[in-house]
Parts: sequence; C-alpha cells; structure tokens
Amino acid sequence: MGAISLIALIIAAVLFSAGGILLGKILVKKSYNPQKGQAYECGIPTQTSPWQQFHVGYYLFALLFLIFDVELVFMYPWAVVVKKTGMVALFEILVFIFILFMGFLYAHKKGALKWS
Amino acid sequence: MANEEIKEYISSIQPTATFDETGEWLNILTEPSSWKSFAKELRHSKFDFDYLFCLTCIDWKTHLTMVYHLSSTTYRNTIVVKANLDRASPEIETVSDIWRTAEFHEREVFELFGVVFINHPDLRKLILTDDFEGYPLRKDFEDPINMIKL
Amino acid sequence: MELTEKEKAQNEFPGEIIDTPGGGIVVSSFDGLINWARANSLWPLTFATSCCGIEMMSTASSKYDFSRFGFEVARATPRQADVIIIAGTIVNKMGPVLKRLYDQMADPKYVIAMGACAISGGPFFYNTYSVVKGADHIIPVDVYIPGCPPRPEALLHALISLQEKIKSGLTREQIRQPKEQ
Amino acid sequence: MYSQTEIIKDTSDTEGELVINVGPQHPATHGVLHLVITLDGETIKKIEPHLGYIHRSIEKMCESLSYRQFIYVTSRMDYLSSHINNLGCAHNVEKSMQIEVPQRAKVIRVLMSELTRIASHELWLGAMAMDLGAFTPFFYAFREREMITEIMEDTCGARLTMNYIVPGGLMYDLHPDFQQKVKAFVKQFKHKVTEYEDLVTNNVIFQNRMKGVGVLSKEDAISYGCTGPVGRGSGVHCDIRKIFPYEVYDTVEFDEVLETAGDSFARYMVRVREMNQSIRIIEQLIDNIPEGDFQAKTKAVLKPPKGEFYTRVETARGEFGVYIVSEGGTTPYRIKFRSPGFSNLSALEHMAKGSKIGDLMATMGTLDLVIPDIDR
Amino acid sequence: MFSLESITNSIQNWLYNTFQPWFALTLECVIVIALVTGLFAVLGLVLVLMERKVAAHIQIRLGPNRVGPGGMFQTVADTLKLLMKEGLTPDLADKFLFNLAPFIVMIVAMLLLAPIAFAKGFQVWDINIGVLYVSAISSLSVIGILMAGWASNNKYSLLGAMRSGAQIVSYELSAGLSVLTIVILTGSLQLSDIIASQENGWWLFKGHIPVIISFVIFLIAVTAETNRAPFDLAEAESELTAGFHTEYSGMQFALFFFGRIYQHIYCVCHRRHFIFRRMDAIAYWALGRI
Repeated sequence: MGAISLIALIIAAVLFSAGGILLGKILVKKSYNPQKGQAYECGIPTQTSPWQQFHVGYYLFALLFLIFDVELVFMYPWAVVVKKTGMVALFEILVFIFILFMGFLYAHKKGALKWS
Repeated sequence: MANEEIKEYISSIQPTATFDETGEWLNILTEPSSWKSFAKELRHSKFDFDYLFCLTCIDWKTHLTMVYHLSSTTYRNTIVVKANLDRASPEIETVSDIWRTAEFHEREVFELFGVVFINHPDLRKLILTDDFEGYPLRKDFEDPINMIKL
Repeated sequence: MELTEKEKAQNEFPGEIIDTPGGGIVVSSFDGLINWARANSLWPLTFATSCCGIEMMSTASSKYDFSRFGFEVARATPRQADVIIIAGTIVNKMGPVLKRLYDQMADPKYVIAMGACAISGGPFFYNTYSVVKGADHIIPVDVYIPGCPPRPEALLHALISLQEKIKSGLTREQIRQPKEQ
Repeated sequence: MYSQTEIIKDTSDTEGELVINVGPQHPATHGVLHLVITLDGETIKKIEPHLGYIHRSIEKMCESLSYRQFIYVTSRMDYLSSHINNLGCAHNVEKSMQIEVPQRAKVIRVLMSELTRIASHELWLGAMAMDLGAFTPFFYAFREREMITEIMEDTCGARLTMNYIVPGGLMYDLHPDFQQKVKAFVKQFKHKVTEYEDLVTNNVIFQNRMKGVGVLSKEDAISYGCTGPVGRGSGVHCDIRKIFPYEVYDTVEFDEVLETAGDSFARYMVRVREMNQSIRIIEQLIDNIPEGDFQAKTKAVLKPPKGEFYTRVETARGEFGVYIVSEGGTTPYRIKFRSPGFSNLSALEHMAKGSKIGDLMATMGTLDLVIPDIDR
Repeated sequence: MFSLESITNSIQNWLYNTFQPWFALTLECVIVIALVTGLFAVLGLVLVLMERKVAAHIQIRLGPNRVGPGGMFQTVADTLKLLMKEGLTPDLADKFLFNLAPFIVMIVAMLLLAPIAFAKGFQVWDINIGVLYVSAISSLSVIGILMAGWASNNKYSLLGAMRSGAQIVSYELSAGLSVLTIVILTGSLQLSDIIASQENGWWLFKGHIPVIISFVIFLIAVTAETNRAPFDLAEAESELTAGFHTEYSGMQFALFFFGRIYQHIYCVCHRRHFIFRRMDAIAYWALGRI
C-alpha cells in the first residue's frame, strides 16, 4: 500500500481514540461541583495562573538543536550513497562536519550550551 | 564545676539574673527586656552556647514563662534561660538571628501561646488554620465544639 | 443549560454534587461486566497522613503485595485514582484538602477509612482542639477498617470487601439517585 | 464550614514566577507537609513550609492524660521510632521519680531501640529511592523491614506503634523466640546491606543526583539545630547515645558515624553506615540479656514531684527531647516534645534554595521527615 | 526466510480482481484499520500485563494473579474500567487543545506503525525513506505532550511538558546520528532493505565496532525519548505527581498511556530492524520499567 495507508492509519487512530472517549461519555454517570473543575495542585487552590511567561532554561539550546537537527537530515542522503561514491564522499562529509563543528565550538564558547 | 564558672560569668554580664540550681541544669531567670543582648553575649561568650535545642513557653496562669534550653556543641555545658512575660500582652525580642532554629520554634510559640516576638522576620501562623481564634496551649483555652472532656 | 447548572453550583455549598445530564444509558446485563472491571481495577490515590500510611506501604510491599488484586497502580493524582484510602488522622486544617481531593476525583470513586483515627478520631478523640472525629464528617466512606494501625491483611480485606460491594452494586456511587431538578 | 476559594487569575504582580503547592497530598512529602515553592523556570527561588495538616494537639492532650497514658500517644508521633519515643517519655518519668530500672529491661530497651532504628532507616531507604524514581529498592528494603516487624509483633503485639516501654521497665517479658529470630535477622541483614550498596550506593545516576545537592555546612547545621543523621552528615558531633549515654549505651561498643560533606549523599551514607552500627550493638547485646525482672516495682498511679525534667534520646531522626513540667499531680502540667524533624525541616529552605525541583526531592528524601513528628 | 508475501499479495490480487479499484482500495484501508486497531488493542493489553508481571518478579512479588486465570484479564479489567471512567476537563483548561492532545499522541503512535515490517511482505507501507520517516514522525509526539501540558492549566503539567521538550532536545540528535551507522552499512533508507541486509547475521554481531557503539547510544536515546525510567523526568511521579497528564482522567489518560506503549513497540521494533531481528526485544522493553 502506498501513501493512502497514512490516511487509513490516521483514521484508525481517530476511531480508536474517539471511540473510547465517546463510549465513556455516553455510558458514565457524571457529577459536577465547582471544586472538581479547578486545577489539581495537591489539594490546595492554585495561587497564580500557569499561563504566564515561563522561564524555559533550555530555550537557546532548543534553537541550536533545531539547527543541528536540520543539518542531520542532510546526512541521511549522504549515508545512502557513501559506499558507492567512496573517499570523495567521506572527504566532503568531513568538511561538512568540520563546518558544523566550528559552529558548535562557537556556541559552546558563547556559553549557549550551558543549562541555566 | 563548670556551673560555678558560668554563674560567675553571667552575673558579670547580667547582674539582674537570678539562678536556680535545683534541677538537672543551671536555670537562669532573666528580664525579657534584656534578653536579646544577653543572648548575644551567651552565643559569643567563651562558653559558646551555639545550640538552642529547645524553645518553649509555659502558662503559669498568672504569667507566661519563656524557656530556652541552650547547649554548647564544643563544651557540652547546658543552661536553661527563662524569662517571665506579662500574660495580657506577652512580648519578647526574637533570637532567630542568633540561633536560626528559633525562627520556627518562635512561630510555633506565637500561635500556641500568643507570645509576640519583636523583630521576628516572618511571624505568621505556622500550624493552625489562619482563622483559628485563641491560643490553644494556654490553660484557659476552651473549645466547646472540638474538645470533648474526658 | 449546563452552564446555568454550573453557575447554580457555584452559589451552593461547595461540596454539593450536581448530576450532569447524559450517561447511565446502559443497564442490567452490561452493568455486571462494568462492575467486574471496576472492582478488579481499583487504583488507589497515594494519600497518607500518618502511621496507617506506613502500613499501607507495607501492604504494597512484597510480603502482602496488593498488586495481586490489581490495586497496584497507585496514582499520585486524584484524576486517575479510583479509591482514596484515608490512612491516618484528619485534622481541621486537612479537612478542606481532603474534601477537595475527593471532589477532584473522577467518577466513580470510593473511599476507605483506614484505622481508628479515620473512623472516629481514635486515640485523639478527647481533649484535642484540632482533630476531626471521623473522616465521614467530611466525605462519605464506603468501607471502614478498625485498628491502630490496622494490619496489612486488614487493608487487603477492606479492599476485597470494597470489590464485593462494587460487584453487588451497593456502593454509594451506584445507588446514588439523581437529584430532582 | 469550608470557605470556597477564589481562583486568582491576576498575574501582573508575579510575572515570570510560578508559585507551586507541593503537598499536602504529594508522593514526595511523605505525609502531609505543604511547601509553597516559588519557581523561576525549574529553579527554586523560595520555599515556604506550611505545617499543621496533621497537628493533633498532642501536647494539649497530654496535659489531661496520666503519666502512664500519655506515653502511648507518643508512639503515634514519630511512628517509625515509636520505641525510642516511648523510651524518652518513660525515661523522663523514671528520672523524676528516681525509679531504678532493672538491667534486663535496660538491655532489652536498647535492643528494641536499635531494631527500630534499622526498620526506620530501611523504610527511609525505600522511600527515598522511590523519590528518586527507583521502585525496586523499596521492595527490597521492605523485605528486611518485615522481619523486624515480625519480631516486634511477637514481643509487643503490634507492628508499628508498639507501646512496649513503660515507666519502670517493660510491659511484658520477651517472646521466647526473640533471640533466635533476631539472630536470623542479623545474619540475613548483614548480607543484604551489601546488596543495597550494589543496587543504590554505587549507582551512577543515584550518586549524581545526591552529591553536592542540598549542602548544609556545619555552622548552619548547629544554628538550625539539626541533629541525627542530618547533623552528622554535616559533621556535627550530636549523637545523644555517645554524648549523654542512657540505658546501656555506655557499655556497648559502637562508632558515631560522621561525614563532613554535608550534602545529600553524606546524609545517605550516614544512615546506611548507622544501620551497620546498630547491627553491631545488637550483636553485642543479643547473647547477653541478663536474667531477672523486666520491670521495677512502681505504684499504680505515678506522681512525680514538683519540678521540671528534661530527657533526651536519640531517635532515628535525631535528638528527641521530652520536657515535662510537673506540679506534683497525676497529670503533667505542661509537656513539650522537642522533635528532631521540626528543626531539621527549618533548614530545608536554606538547603534547597537555588537548586532545581529534582534536587529538592533528593534533599527532602534525605532529611527523612516524618510529618506527625513535626506537627505533633 | 519465512515470508507472508504470498498471502498478502494474493489478498491484494483478489481484491483488485473482484472489485473496482477504488472500492478495493477502500476495502484494503478497512482491513488495515481493523488489523492495526486490533494489534494495538491486543499488544497494549498483553504488554502492560507482561510489564507488570516481570516487574513484580524482579521486585520479589507475584504481580496481578487474581483476575482470570493467572491474572490474565487484569489489563482487560483496567482498560474497561478506564473506559467507564469519567473523562474530566478542568473548567479553566483550554478545552480544544486539552481534548486534542490525546488524539495527536495516538495518531503519532499509529503512524509510526506504517513502515514497520512485521514479517517479510507484511508491512503497511514499505516507504523508501523509512528511516527518515520514522525520525520525523517520532519527534511529533512531543507536540501532543506539550499541548497537553500547556492546555491543562496546571503547573505540574506545564513543568512536565517542558521537561519532555528538554528530553527530546537532548536525545533526538544522538538517536538520529546513531541510526546513520546502519544506513551507511546498508546503503538504503528503506526498512525492508535494512532487514534484508541482515539476512545472514545481525550487524551487531558482525564485529563492526561503530555499530556496537551506536547500538548503545540508540538504546539509551530512545528510552529517553519515550520518557521511561530512568528518563521519566516528564512524568517524574515523585516530583510532578503525574507530569503532563496530571489533569487527564479516564480514557484520555489511557490514550496517553497507550500512545507511550506503542511508541515503545515502535522502539523495540526498530531496534529489531536495526540491530535485533526478533520480537524477544520486547522482553527488554518490559525490563525497561525497572
């Protein structure tokens, strides 16, 4: 089967999930009270909203990850043909990695990889 | 023994203090107003009372007595310092900047006995609910709803 | 419609339970299967206040091992838990918290009061100004276990009793009638 | 009765700060401790402990209970070292009334105390490993703990809250199987301690999460009044069994375990090595239980003379003090329990400030808090 | 090599010969849906039970043994119970995202099944860039997790979700790079080719040192990506109660749980592709819990 299988799989997933959730919705007796709707925080009312600016320590790190991850994708096609092309490919990828490595060194020196 | 030495030293820095040696350890009764300076002296004296292992209060119906059990981790001398407080408006200086363990103990005494510690960094209720009324460990505390007398 | 009910609930006593429309369609024969599933998969909330909590841990440990009956998956959040085992004394300050935890559990939910303190205040009944004399003053209880603290076998017995109660359809959840609107 | 709380939606004054409630119902607080933590990202900026979720007003209650009665309540305070709590109280009464306890009772008291200490440390080991995300050590630790509870059950009739030690001696005599069972336990336990070391101590993940986390210097430990393994992990010489020996601790050989690093790993090591020391004490005493009475002759109603009495014992968590003010009546006039956990907890903010949430769990795990002991 | 190719081919031929092409395709889709859903249901039930049993035996316990013969129906009861449990949505949550998140996780888990070769010729889609496809899809699941964490309006969930993001950032790169070794050796991104190249011996045991190194890295990185112990920071039960799914109950929670297990299946299966070739790799997964 071709790409159509992806649609089939997505349908399967949606059916599987929705079926389970809907079945529960139809069959289960529910009750409501105001405390039930509030966020759970160890049995104490929440004090501040979590929807606020949040200090994600790895923000810079994540950006760098994005760059390197995209670079990684370039290496897959190379990996397929490296056996056929031989030494030239090896040399070329070394240049590629060297450039990447310089970028990595730069980031490291700037302290971007420090988890703060 | 060491007790004599300590007595001598304390009478030199705190002439109003009275002593009582009937118990296991040397008891010193001091004025609440001079307690803070006295505590500082004790902490930095040659006896080095650096360990406050118990801090509590007793309600004697006529007055409240603060009890501080002090010890030294190097010399192992132990003394008990007491200060009598007025029951209607009990106030005493905090010692939480000298012995940091006092911070929690004083908060506990504050809510259970109502003793106000002057200059305490964070004198709030620690154990009881915020809307609790009265000072439960005082002898005249009665709670007709929750307390069922035997 | 649902919103107005919620609003109404906001003004009432916070512990008030309002049945929401929907649910409860299937009856009789299928109920048996559901009750079997519910009875055999009681996930406790990791909730312990004092000594009984240690015996609860003992029950989880190798020698008693309540995982045999499927109680193994202790959930830390009330949303995923089925049974709340009140292991230990409940004091006045804890009362609202317990109530809140119970309210936040998803239906159906069951309660076991473990130990003398949770049943009646136990050794702290007299002359205390802060102990709730029985957890059932705060939330409804399905099974009581006496003891101070109860033995792990007693807890196992209570859990099995709860299973039987669910299977026979006699828990508070199951016999709850919808309120007249 | 229960006030309905409003949800605060306004965030303007706490921009970038996350205020999180940890506890009362939280798997890592080992009970009902409530910490209000202010976070910046994952870094802890402030910790504010709120106590009282298990404040059972034991001190007030004890004022109306007789000297024989209130000892049972103390078992429920630090339930993991209930024998030692009982011992502290019984000691106080004996001291005030000058009761001479028979030698047999003294030896048995020490044996029981040390068994309780091992049981408590075992439970701590399992619970702490669970805090760090490892489940299996919990079950291994409980396997040996179960042997101790069995021994306790034989003699005392209870598994957790024993109420075995009474003023003047012991409640009953030993179970005939006691010696044999303790010996079997010691034999197995010695072998198992190495197993824990292999499983937990030498684990790289574990070490990385413990070393350098929650550091408490010696001066701070003294100032905060930290005792027990927490104090000894910071190098404070604070073992009451050594400083002011009670019962027969002055006749047995054991070492006070001291570490100087003051971090979580040091506290961990203190506890593990303390278990070995307890085994050493048990081995010395188990064959030398003297014959004789297990209880001194006391009056049915105890009436200590007027005065103030203070006794200190070493529980699994540190120095437990009992301060009784007697007016000469049948009930104490004022009773104060100096619980080790209360002082140890006060150092938590100092230790965990500036660290990450995961480190807080490691720190709290090695403080070994028992909340009913703190709240009383 | 044992092959199911003839069976699948004959079914396909029969379908296309009997019906219109569009109808045949639809029928094929239905068969796939049925097979995959069935596989999910069965694998989920069996593997969870296995995990619990094996974990119990390592922890010197017995594990579930009362429900059905030898505790066989324990997970059936659990699933039914979760199905019959109320699905809560907190009042202040972002309701749309909150309800969407389990679907995302589930869809990702399902999509990962597409290139997995269960046997020769028994494959949903033998895509020629299989390795790339797998790397791309598998990193999508974190979106579902972040979505769940953010929409819950709960601080524990938020922290757990952020940690999950950190986890992906930390381990995705090494997982991707370690797979590269096999791609170089095989010279193909197609998973069936990778398996075929190991017909007479696994790469792992052919004495390639880089393969062994990359195997170890892959093992660690993939365990980390699926947030299993000891990399369970995102859930971190002792710290964040239940991490990103703190507010989820009933079936929605179950879907997260399933999603995670299927990711595991995928991990194990891919380990099989790359290094192992047999399903006994699942035993490793069961041990992963401990």
